[in-house]
Amino acid sequence: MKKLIKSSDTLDFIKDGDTLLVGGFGLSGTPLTLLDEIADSNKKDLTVVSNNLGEAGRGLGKLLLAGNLKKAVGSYFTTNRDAVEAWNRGELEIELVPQGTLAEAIRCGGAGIGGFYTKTAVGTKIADGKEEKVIDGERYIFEKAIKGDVAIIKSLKADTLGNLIYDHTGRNFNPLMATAAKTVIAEVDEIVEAGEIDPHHVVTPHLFVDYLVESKYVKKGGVYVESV
Amino acid sequence: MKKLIKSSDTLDFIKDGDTLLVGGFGLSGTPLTLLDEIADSNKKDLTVVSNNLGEAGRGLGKLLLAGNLKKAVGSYFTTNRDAVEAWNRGELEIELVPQGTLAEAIRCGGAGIGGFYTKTAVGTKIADGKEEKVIDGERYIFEKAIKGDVAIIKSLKADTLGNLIYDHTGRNFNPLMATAAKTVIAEVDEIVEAGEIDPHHVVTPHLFVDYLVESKYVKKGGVYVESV
Amino acid sequence: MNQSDRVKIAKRVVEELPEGAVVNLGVGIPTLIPDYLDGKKVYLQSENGLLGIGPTPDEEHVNMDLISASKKPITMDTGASLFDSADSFVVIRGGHVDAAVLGALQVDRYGEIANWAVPGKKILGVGGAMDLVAGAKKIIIASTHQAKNNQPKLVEKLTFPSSGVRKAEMLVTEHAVFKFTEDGPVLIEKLSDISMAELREITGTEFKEKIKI
Amino acid sequence: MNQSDRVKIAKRVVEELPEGAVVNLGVGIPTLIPDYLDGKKVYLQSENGLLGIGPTPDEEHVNMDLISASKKPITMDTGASLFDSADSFVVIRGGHVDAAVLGALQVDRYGEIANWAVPGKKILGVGGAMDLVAGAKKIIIASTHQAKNNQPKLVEKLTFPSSGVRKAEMLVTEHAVFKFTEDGPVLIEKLSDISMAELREITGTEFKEKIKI
Repeated sequence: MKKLIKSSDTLDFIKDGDTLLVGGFGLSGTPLTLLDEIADSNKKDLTVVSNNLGEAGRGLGKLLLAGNLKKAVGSYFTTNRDAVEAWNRGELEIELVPQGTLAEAIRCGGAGIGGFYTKTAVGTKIADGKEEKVIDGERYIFEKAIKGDVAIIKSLKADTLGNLIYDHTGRNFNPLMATAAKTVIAEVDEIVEAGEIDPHHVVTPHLFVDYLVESKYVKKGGVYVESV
Repeated sequence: MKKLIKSSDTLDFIKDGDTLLVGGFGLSGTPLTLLDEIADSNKKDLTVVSNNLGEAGRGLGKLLLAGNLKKAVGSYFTTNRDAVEAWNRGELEIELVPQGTLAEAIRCGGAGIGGFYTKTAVGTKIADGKEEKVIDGERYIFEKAIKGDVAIIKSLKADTLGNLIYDHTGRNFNPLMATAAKTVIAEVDEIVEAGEIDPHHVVTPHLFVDYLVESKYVKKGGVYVESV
Repeated sequence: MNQSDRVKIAKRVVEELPEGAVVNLGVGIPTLIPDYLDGKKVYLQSENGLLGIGPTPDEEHVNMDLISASKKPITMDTGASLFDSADSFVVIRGGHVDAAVLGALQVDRYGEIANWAVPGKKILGVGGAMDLVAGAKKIIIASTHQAKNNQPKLVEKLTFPSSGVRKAEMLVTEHAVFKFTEDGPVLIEKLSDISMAELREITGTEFKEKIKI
Repeated sequence: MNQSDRVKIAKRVVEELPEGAVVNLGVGIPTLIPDYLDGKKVYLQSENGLLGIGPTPDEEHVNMDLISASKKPITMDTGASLFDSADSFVVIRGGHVDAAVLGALQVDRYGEIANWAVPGKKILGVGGAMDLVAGAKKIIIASTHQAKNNQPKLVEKLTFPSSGVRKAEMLVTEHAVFKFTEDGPVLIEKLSDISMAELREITGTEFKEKIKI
């Protein structure tokens, strides 16, 4: 299985100043093992694109406290008080993007689409400075595609080729981010033989996945806890 | 099951001059029963958006011969000689759209996206008269979203709520078209109880589907034949 | 505001939801709605990728990968479906949600909504609010009549940042139900025994009356 | 052209495909490639929504809903996956296909391709050709050296409509293998015993030589 690597190998693919796409919604569907590796490294000036910045001290929240981050692009940071404070102190840049615009921009980044016109946020502060276009009588604003250097995502199950499926709403941004970065590393709970996932049920085809890492977290009482 | 209607009821939702989105790739994943109903009706001046125009005398090819069509929007008509001839005689308008642009435009139509910039067809005849934009140093052309009045699609299996799954590459344009029309009618081979399709495996959530029609075709030797 | 007023608002909003509707519920009072459907079947959509939210699970059945957009554990209804975030916003922005029931900081007399940010305060969260405002077929604002500082929520002109140019159809408070028109709000129902004079007093803009008797 | 020349072209193209590559095959000569992989594993992608085309089925196992982009019955390889047309072109246009092997009507000296339409004739089909040209990581043209009317395929300047501004990396014919550079084509290999003079004679533009001996 040439795609399987150690979690610490993840660091070989990330350079200071890179843009990371990080799957997850809060802590759900989040590559906790890979984030631990980055938080324990001395990577710096990273820009993270993710819906949230994890929670205070958890998931992406660890990277903030560890000083790995320069900028966060996402839709909702209010619930991580560390993020709010770091922003207040001028230690973290934040770019706020409506959730649907964020999802679509990442999808476009992976799809060879340069940008798109959305009706979301027309007439709001988010639209300040953005190009507006009227299409068939409706107002839209232009949003540019988002791409990353490295995507780290979380999947429930991979096959040995790297086909992925996800656990319920743990799917969220993960399949989109898998399309939009030069290097894609998927943290998985389980790896099965190729052919064990019905082709109809594959969510992320293996061509999007460069490397697989086995998760060091196991789910207990519905929550992921470190296994060792 | 309030969504189940007779195939002939389909005609109640289609007006002369309407734009129909028709699922399928050639004859695969095509709503043959619903197309038969339209070909047997006196609907006229329809614009059809579909990858092909079926085959000569089959699928959408029937509507062409029956005189239902004013215009066809799609990516490949060469293999239906009737379409080529009708176009030559000036009896059918044709708008040629690259296949990926067609798929994306329909998806945008269903997604509240007004239009998008694609790298496909830059510098070709297809780009004539289209707005060009350079984004991050790359050339893109603007394409507008496509919407329809009625979508007729083909699914392998529905549950009683209208959740849909598809047969292999019979999926093709069907899930996209289900999002982009005011009224969506799905022809299905089989209807099962709600809950019988795993929520992870649903391809088209029921909220996109207005009506279900049972197919009059059955598959024999891998090919659909009329059942009665 | 006391809980019975919040429940009153939730119950009144339920009357506006057609049987079988696809509904997205914002935070605050809208989250009470599932408990007051009274047998009406609606399909609850969640921004993070689900159609068909079921009842809250007991502790044993919690799965952190089956949560609502407010990151609370949920279950799935029969016939639910799961999808990614891009497809979830195809649903929302594409006009496939029949009704969004949202809270608001302010609503102007034409139904324009401010529900994501307070001026002068750090704005660090928008989530799916603007997508819902832009895309839902019908927007119902479920809110207390006044903010905690007694300022009216229904105002002449927004002083808080707008959530988009698309207007709400309706506002339900503990005192009143308003429909928004091009000429401003129309009171269509009173929900408390407040006097008309008092209602006008605590409302930030003029409104017409067209009340069923 | 005889079949052995077509096979020669297919075999030479196979040498260019890395083990494990994701490959999209156009119509014509490229369709021969699966028979000449000689143990090399590649993953074949099909525009209509499949990664992992397997061998052609026998008649008993034909399913009209499991077909290639040329609408021929296929099977699925172990570990295949299915997706809709929009997602299929995320793969293609988004740069996730390692190599597209395409036929061509003409290729200019810088690798610009004409492969969808003949001037003056009705243009009624483009399919996924332009998406592949715009998006594939590497484009290999597999073609006869000359058209049926003996006109060269490799030309100074396209006279047929272009398929896009993105250039091919390589052209493989029964006589020669060319790489395209900013200075024009470079002959990197001869595949027949044609003389250099004759090769220049039947080629529509000048080329440099950089042949391994």
